[in-house]
Amino acid sequence: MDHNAYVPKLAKIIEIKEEVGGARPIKTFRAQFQNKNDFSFSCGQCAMLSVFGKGESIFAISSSPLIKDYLQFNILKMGRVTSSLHEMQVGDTIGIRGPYGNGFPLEEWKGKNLIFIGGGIGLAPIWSVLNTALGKKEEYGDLTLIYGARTSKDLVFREELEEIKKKIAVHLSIDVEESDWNEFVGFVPQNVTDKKPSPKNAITVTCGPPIMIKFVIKALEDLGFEDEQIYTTVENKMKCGIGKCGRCNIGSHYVCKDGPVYSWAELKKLPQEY
Amino acid sequence: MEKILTKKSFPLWVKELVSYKIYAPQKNGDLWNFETIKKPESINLDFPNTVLPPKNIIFPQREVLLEFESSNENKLQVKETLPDDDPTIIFGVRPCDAKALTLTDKVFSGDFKDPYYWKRRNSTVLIGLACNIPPSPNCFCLSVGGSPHSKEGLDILMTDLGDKYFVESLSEKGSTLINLAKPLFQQPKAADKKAVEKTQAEAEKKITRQIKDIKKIPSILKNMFDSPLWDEESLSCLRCGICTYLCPTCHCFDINDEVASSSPVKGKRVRTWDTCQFPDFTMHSSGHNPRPDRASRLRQRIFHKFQYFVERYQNYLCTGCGRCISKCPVGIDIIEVLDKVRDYGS
Amino acid sequence: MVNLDNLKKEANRILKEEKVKYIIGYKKSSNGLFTVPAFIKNPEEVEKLTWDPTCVYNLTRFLVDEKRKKAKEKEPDERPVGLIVKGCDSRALVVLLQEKFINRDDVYILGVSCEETGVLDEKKLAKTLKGKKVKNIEFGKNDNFVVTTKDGKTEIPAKEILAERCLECNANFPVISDILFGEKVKRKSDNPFESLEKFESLSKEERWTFWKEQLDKCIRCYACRSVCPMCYCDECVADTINFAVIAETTAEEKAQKIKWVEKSPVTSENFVYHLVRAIHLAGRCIDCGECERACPLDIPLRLLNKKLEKEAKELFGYEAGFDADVPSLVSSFKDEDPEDFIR
Amino acid sequence: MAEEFEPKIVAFLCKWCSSAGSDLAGVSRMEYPSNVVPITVMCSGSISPLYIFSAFNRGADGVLVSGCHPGDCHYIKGNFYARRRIALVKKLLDYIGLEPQRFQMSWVSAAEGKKYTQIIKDFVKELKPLGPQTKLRRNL
Repeated sequence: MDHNAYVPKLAKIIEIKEEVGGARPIKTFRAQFQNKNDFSFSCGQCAMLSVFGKGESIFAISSSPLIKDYLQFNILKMGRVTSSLHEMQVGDTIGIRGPYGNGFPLEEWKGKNLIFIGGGIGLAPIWSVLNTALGKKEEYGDLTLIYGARTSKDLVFREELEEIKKKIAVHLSIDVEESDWNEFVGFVPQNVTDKKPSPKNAITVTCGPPIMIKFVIKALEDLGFEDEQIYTTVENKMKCGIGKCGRCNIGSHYVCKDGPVYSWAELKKLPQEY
Repeated sequence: MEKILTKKSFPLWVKELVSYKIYAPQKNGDLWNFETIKKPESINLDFPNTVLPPKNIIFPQREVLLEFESSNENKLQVKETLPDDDPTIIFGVRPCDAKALTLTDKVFSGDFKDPYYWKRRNSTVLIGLACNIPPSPNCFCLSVGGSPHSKEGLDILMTDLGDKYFVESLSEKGSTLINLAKPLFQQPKAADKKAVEKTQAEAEKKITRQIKDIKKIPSILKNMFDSPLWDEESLSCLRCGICTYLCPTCHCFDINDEVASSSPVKGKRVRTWDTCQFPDFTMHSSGHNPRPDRASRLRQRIFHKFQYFVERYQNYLCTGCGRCISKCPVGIDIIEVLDKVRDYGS
Repeated sequence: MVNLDNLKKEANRILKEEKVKYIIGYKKSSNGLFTVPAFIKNPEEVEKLTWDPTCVYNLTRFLVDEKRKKAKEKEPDERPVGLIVKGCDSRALVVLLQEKFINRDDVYILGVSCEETGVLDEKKLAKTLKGKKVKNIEFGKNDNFVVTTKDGKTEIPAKEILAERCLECNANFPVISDILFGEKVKRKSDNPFESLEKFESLSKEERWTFWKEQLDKCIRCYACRSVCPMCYCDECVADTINFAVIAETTAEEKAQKIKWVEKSPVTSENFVYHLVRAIHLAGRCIDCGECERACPLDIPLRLLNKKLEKEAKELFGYEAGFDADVPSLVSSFKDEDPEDFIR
Repeated sequence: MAEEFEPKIVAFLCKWCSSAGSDLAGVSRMEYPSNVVPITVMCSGSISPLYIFSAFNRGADGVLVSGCHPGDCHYIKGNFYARRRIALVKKLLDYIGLEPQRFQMSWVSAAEGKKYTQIIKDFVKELKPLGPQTKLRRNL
């Protein structure tokens, strides 16, 4: 009998960190499989997390595949499943199935300059690919991160960002002026326009709210980026994660299986229904 | 293998099959539906279309995927709950409904084989009944690559020849069933074969509804995503689930946890049918809905059947059973909609 | 008799004079005998309008869509919608007015009287004709329907093929309209609760067996609530997620939504759904019978609603859909309401 | 011998009268069966029929709705609305074939601890011969 894709593997939460508080809280979870870890994934892939009794939701894996000890997820409290995840403690059991989706074609990007553009919780899928590229920094050109959130309190990975700043160019932004903020003030697309990354030998990865993605793409196009140089991730409501339940489709694509990573060249051809 | 079985012998054959779980169309009030059969003589194959296709035998509306239970020490256990694979026979499967299973087969195969679906599917023998008279005035199987005597997906096809059935075995599973009662079956005569041919040719003529130039539809649709047609055609849509729940090819589902006790947690993870016609189908937890209105949902139904599925699996996701037309409470007619699509293209 | 030409004339006038946004009426379906809802926007399309015994739909239901659509528009067209209503449909309209779901100015009512007949029951017709294909069907004289088949015209007494609810209807002309077509003739129905009383005489266990068998058939396609003009709640107890989500809705609010009914179509869940629907329609259901007609599995849903209609009348002297200015059944009481059941 | 069936009763009690009445029964150490799961609500008029169906759905053998006597409602007329609504629910449940004894309504004032205990005693007595309520119970 083939493996039953609907049955999750059990995992233990080994670390919880509060990234963002307030009305739209974000926590980072690290989970370790109870049994042997044969979960191998690539950057940009997703996993379906179970809170037994509440249900399942799909999340981008934000840790790098180079890390084998645990899987990391950044979770914004949004509904039933995420609220119960936010109530969980270290040691609690969740279910994980996956990995699902296509992931970023990182292999193809070797030798190129990588520009990561994120907004809010959208840093999660970027985090995996950014850290993987950082781990093999010599294989890539310049790495740049442009990241913003509503306020400085809404930025995730603040401590880690300080670390990363030492290694690569990081341009942060917040939407509205704050007293001790020294970096860019404005929306992420404006920051992109302001920093003018060069399209030469570059690939960009943009993740964030749909409206931000839309304007970042416009900003990149204005800077001379080709559609093939622009990558993004799409999210839609998912239940099965394996291309059967029928709700996450964009055209004939199932985002859970054929996505969530798309180049703008590919995504442009699909119906705008996400 | 081709055989003749007299109608008198038919219940005797069914009697030989008692070790199987047997489904056949049964009448309840004015409606026919597939139900399990206790007595061989209670099978009546003189029935119009069943309201529900037999898909719910293979892909039930509710399927328990797994059970979970946490002990007092907060130790959680998860148990996979695969269905029984009791050998099952479905009598009286209409060719369109059998063909539909060959389409859902594609969905539930692939990289992630669906064990629940396949366990039932593999243990079920489909015995079809050719439609000598279209079971519904809205039948249009001929337009979507089927026919009233299509063998696709069937293990046996029976054709009613008045006082006897012409029985064709189409698979090993089918032959096994015939061999269980060999003496009851006779060799067909040349006249029988002629009669079958005649009946089938006549049956095809009786199908009056059709989608003209269907081959053009997928490519026309491709350029029609933003057409105002979808607003127009969905004006009377009620956003109910009839068209999809009664469809033999629709297969979308939901997964939810049903909880018997929340502390310690105990419950089941359950798969139930779902439909693109319900507004919550695609609604994100944030409230964002990529398909926010009836127009986008009608469009999804049409596109999935005549564009997306064609692109993905090279088949229409429709077998022309006509249920969605006959049962739509406001008379939305998929043939009419496609007629307008075609007009739009020309 | 309703003069269709006059109806078309009026429809033409209100569209030409731009008095209404559009008209919701009936037209022949392109594939056959029965009518379908029609949304007429231009005077040129008025010719499509029809009125015959197959006009079963309660078009008042579409005001719910209209209201939702209008709420989303930035600069909504404030003109009314022209709406063709039968007696029962007009009572639905009265309930919507009574509940302030719509305003009187939102709708221009073109009333049609069923006079002494009503609309037919498709299933009864098919049985009566034993499978013969119908070419045309119209109202005749003396309470007859004139049915044309390939064998020519035959007159069938309306009684034989009328929808059950029409047989039990005692207000078969619009109670409210801006213009009325046809006469205000009252149909004589001996007992508006005839079908119900037959059922009530069964024993408790027989009733349970009956309802269990019926509701077990339910596949939760929600056609009953979708077709119902009174089922306009933004979010139904049967829905598993929140619909009324706005940017300010907190995660807790969403997480705490109670799952009153599981999606699984099993006895216990089907009963909660149908019981809640029945009780929520108490004093609101006007017996248009659309839920029962729409049900693909022939669940006799009218019997549930009719029961509460009868109790409302007998216990509280309340009838739905006749007066938009009285308080509704469950938002009012009388000192002398029965309390013999209370301990 | 098998243990005697002990029915489970869900009692929706209004805060101002019936719940106070049950408290009085408690503090006065009146004896009455322990079959009740009391749920205090602000007013009998605030009890949605959905709560009642849901209680049966989650396994109640009997459901009691209890409020202030007519004229005594803290919110003036909440119990009058309840009286109408509950009458309809009672008719409906009876109609679909649920044993009518399983659903009761009572008026119990804050001073009527005794009456409350009597109502519960009677309710339990009536429910026992009926056995468990399985018709509407969820068994997923």
